[in-house]
Amino acid sequence: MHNILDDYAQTNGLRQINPGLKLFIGIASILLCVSSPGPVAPLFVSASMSAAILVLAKIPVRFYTRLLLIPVSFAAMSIAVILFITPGGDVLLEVPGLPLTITAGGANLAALLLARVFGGMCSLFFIALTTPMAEILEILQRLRVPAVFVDLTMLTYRFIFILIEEAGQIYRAQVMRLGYGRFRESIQSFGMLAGALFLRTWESGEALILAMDARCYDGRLTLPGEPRSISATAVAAALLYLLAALGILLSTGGLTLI
Amino acid sequence: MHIMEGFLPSPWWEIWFLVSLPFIVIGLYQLDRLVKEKREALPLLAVAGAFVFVLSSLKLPSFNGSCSHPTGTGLGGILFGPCIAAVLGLIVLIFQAVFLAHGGITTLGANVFSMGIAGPAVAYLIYKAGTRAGANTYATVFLAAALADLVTYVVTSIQLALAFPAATGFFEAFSAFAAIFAVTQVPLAIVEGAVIALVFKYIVQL
Amino acid sequence: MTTPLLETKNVTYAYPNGPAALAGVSIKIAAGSKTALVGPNGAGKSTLLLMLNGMIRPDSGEVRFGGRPIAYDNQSLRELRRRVGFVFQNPDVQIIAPTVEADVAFGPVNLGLSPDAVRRAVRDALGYVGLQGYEKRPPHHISGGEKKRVAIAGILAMEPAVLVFDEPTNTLDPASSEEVMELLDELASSGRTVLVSTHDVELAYRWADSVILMAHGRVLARGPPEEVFSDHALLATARLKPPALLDLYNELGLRRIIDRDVPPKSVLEFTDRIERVLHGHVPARNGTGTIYLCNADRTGGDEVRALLERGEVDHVGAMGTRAKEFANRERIILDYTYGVIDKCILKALIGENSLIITTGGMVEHVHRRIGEYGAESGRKLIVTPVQETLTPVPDRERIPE
Amino acid sequence: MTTPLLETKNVTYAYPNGPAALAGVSIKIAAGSKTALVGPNGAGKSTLLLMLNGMIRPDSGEVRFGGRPIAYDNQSLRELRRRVGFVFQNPDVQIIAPTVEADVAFGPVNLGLSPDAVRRAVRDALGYVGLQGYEKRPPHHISGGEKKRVAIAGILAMEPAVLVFDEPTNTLDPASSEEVMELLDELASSGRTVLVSTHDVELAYRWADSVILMAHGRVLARGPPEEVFSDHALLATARLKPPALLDLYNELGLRRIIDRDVPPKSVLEFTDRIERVLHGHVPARNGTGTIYLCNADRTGGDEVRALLERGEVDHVGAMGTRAKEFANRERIILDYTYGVIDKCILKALIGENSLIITTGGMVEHVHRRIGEYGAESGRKLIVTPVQETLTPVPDRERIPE
Repeated sequence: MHNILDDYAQTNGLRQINPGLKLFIGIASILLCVSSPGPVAPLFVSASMSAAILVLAKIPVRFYTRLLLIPVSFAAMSIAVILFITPGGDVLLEVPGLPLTITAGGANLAALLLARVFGGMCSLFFIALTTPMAEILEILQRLRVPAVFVDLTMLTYRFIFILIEEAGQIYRAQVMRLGYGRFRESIQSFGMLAGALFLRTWESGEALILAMDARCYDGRLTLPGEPRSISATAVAAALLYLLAALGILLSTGGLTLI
Repeated sequence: MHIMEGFLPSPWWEIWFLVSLPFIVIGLYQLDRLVKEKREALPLLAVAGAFVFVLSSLKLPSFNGSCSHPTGTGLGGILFGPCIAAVLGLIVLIFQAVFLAHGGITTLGANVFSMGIAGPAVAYLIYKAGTRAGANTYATVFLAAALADLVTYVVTSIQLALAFPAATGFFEAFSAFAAIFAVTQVPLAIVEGAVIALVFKYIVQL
Repeated sequence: MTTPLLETKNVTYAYPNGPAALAGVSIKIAAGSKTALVGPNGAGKSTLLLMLNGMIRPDSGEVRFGGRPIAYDNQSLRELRRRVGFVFQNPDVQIIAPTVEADVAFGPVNLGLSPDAVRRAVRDALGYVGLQGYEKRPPHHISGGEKKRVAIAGILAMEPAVLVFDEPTNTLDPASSEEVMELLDELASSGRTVLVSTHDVELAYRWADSVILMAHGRVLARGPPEEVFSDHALLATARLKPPALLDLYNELGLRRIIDRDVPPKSVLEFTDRIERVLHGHVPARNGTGTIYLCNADRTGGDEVRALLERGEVDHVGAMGTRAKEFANRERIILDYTYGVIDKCILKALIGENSLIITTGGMVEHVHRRIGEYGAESGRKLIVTPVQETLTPVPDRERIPE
Repeated sequence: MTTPLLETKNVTYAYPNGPAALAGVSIKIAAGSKTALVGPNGAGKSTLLLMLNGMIRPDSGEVRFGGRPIAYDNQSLRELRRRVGFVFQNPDVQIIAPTVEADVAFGPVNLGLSPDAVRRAVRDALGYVGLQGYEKRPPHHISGGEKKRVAIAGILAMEPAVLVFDEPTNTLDPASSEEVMELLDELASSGRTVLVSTHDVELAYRWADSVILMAHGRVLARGPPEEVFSDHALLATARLKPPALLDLYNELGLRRIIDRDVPPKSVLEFTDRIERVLHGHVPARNGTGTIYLCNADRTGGDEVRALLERGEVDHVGAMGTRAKEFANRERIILDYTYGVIDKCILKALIGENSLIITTGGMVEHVHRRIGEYGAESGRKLIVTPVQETLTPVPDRERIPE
């Protein structure tokens, strides 16, 4: 809850780089990872994205390592399933007494997926940690995404932070009065928190209507988009990097673990 | 239950985008009309979206992360209709991906379908059925919330099984995914049902 | 020196992705003291307070309670939080149960008290803050000042030894602020340790017996309020203003109009000081008025009404929530609801009679304050207790509105 | 009498399932005035303010703007709200957009201005409140005082004729409060009509030229602050406290120590009054200090730095956000950031030199204030403008942090 990536995006070392370029690099990297037939290219992407995040964007190492653990729990479970159910190739391991076998095909697929998830997540982190949401919205607006969608996302953004602050305070107040002690009380406390938050949400909504009306709301919520300069070196570096990744993808496509 | 970035291979992530797209398009169309008619709908939907996001980012007791938005957006579904709820789900999922690293961009289509469309639809149907049958409100809410959660994870399991079928076919893969997620998801669904029922009770009391 | 009840030793803290909030802070809170932590917004006051009951763990340094460093396992933290109660700045985040009663019960229930004990704790706490009859009300339908009192009751119900208040009067209007500060005085006079954070220098000046001045995550000064607040340069560093009376006093001192020794804390003291400058001494006056003093716990309404009907009283003031309730119940119209003692002394000095209604330990406090004033100023003030009924009046239920 | 700019005639209002919030209120706000609506929480202040730009429609009675009753169709309401800007008490309620810049642009965009005009309006408004360089910041990353200024900029960008502030300094610390009040002074001195609601009597006493006292949905009194706030009975009805200086003044008057005529508004005036009582007149002093006055819009940093380096200035104060920014940019350490003129006069009287940095219309204001003081007190005060550079300094960009 205290790890909203956007907070880091506001102050990171790549803050001044054109947001469109950052978004382009991130999404292109993701697509490269998802379509890579072998694990090497995604691993290259995750290494270079992590390097960019840590060295260029100057995100604290401790924070970034904790971040990397988020996908692990999902990946561990799902990849375990794939490891056991995927057929093909030699049997590598049999669990005695259980109908569970790991085949070379399963191992290869699991390794590939793991690489893709890490490559994809690192690219996603790159976008999230270097590009503030407001700038992403600005790009969506320029790409002619329906205005009602951008407006709704924009208003949601603002209220996420207001409600998170409130939720955090309510939670703290409950803990100070010894809430969340045993399991039953935890559920009870959490229910109260959610209920109070709902009520607060409703009040915020009504206050928001009032505030918008007071400022002559006429159905327009545009961001003041100005054409941003884009440095030729940055574009060249980005293209070079993506070409390198593509090259690795093509040359190592057939490569498997086993 | 978010599918992580990079997990769904082609063509499955594209397929799920195509499946979710009509709901989103219709939702956007309806939303546009609604906002033009009633300007106050926009701020209310925005705070509802923020609420769902914040609730899902809080740690449920003894579990790490929850996915309360099937029910959260289900609530949106009751108020504004299922397609608008899908748009709300999409927005929440984008924020979860970019703010919390839950989910991803290519998997957005699949996640929107399981959490923004299937889950809320179930919550919506059970709630409607329950109130029509005159069942106990809290029981109905509990059931709607818990089942919406379960449906979400069943759909996720289907999505994964389709993408990664086992040697003996889709059903074996599905049961494998469903079984392993059940360990975490069934208790979560029950807790979530209980919490949402409590919230409902709380709101009614006020 | 005795061990302070609460103590921090060189604590530091930085929020994730933020600059240092506390850069080495050491404070000591003596048992039974009334301490104000004063500083501008962003000085680190709230962070420091949250450390005192273990909500925030310092990056370095330690927090001690009762002389022992606090432990951060669950059991110790629960024990600590029961002893060190924390009242939030915004009651809306603290009061979240659907009724006042359910909210005050939240702490006691979590303590695992029996249903009977919970009920008793709730009744006592609501009685203390003067909110009997509010049990079934939903908290969002009561006024800001009442919400604050519910929040305080919710903490009192856990019977903490230390009460920590974060900006207790923020957003309250002057009368509600005074009521809350009076409640804090009552709590302190009943032996609890009270710690308040505030950026309101006037409030700290009048209320606290010890002040800790903070800015930029550091302690700038500590000591008695009149000392700390006389240092204008220090206050300017902390982006605070000196209290108006103290400022005037210091200016008069700079122009050598009055001698600078002990600065006056109230309009009453200030008036005397200026009078002394003018006449060389405080002139004796003939016919000072009488101050009647009534203990609402021990006196029936009849005695007070009789006194008022005789027309001997020009002004009536009540101190403390129970006293105000008593006045309300007996339909006595109050002229003063805050700063009561000083106002009644001022009236006595110009020959008018007044009645102070109060309760419990505050009775003693009134005697002491008036006695001290008399001794200092050399004026004779007459305090006449209103006749007490022989049998103590049983606790009466508040008439539900 | 000229037509008041804004006027309510016997308006009443009750919230759904609530008691009457306004029970017949008639007020008049003259163009260009600085009016404070004073009363306790729940007096109906906010309700009344919300009526002035049509956010609430009275149950009966009418609201007039520029002499004409306001209409409640959409088009008229938008027009009215553009002219009567409303700054909410809690900036979190008012700030809508994900960046400071986008938020300030909200009003202008909805007014249908061209992109260029929007950009200009945003730049000017942010410059006015001293927040250049904050354009891209998200609102949840700035301090409370800064949020308030963003909220004000969002309204200023629509160029309203009247600015209505609901509790402008609530929850702000003293320095931020002073900054906001100074901003309000600047706005008023540039010809805008400013109306604030507050329960802070001290603030209203010093700031307003006209006060409307409200309680229980009614107007209790209106007039100049020193008159309204001298009536203790009235203030007690409204559950308010008199301002500390006024209270002291009235007590001294009651004891016949000083004559009661025009009450002093500041420590400076009060000191003079007491001096006059003591000596029969304000004593002439030798060697009063010089007050240097610098217009930050017209003076370069070099001239100011040269002056400071010559060691002729003992104290430096800055008035207004742009002046403070100038000082910040030139790395000039400020001794005074609020109540600057009075403090510098006080210093001049004890023979010390000071420098006031300010901008725009405030320069004139400083001259006037010091001139008035000199005329009233019979003391000669020397104001020396700091040499202006011949060509005006172009608007400089704030150095990004």
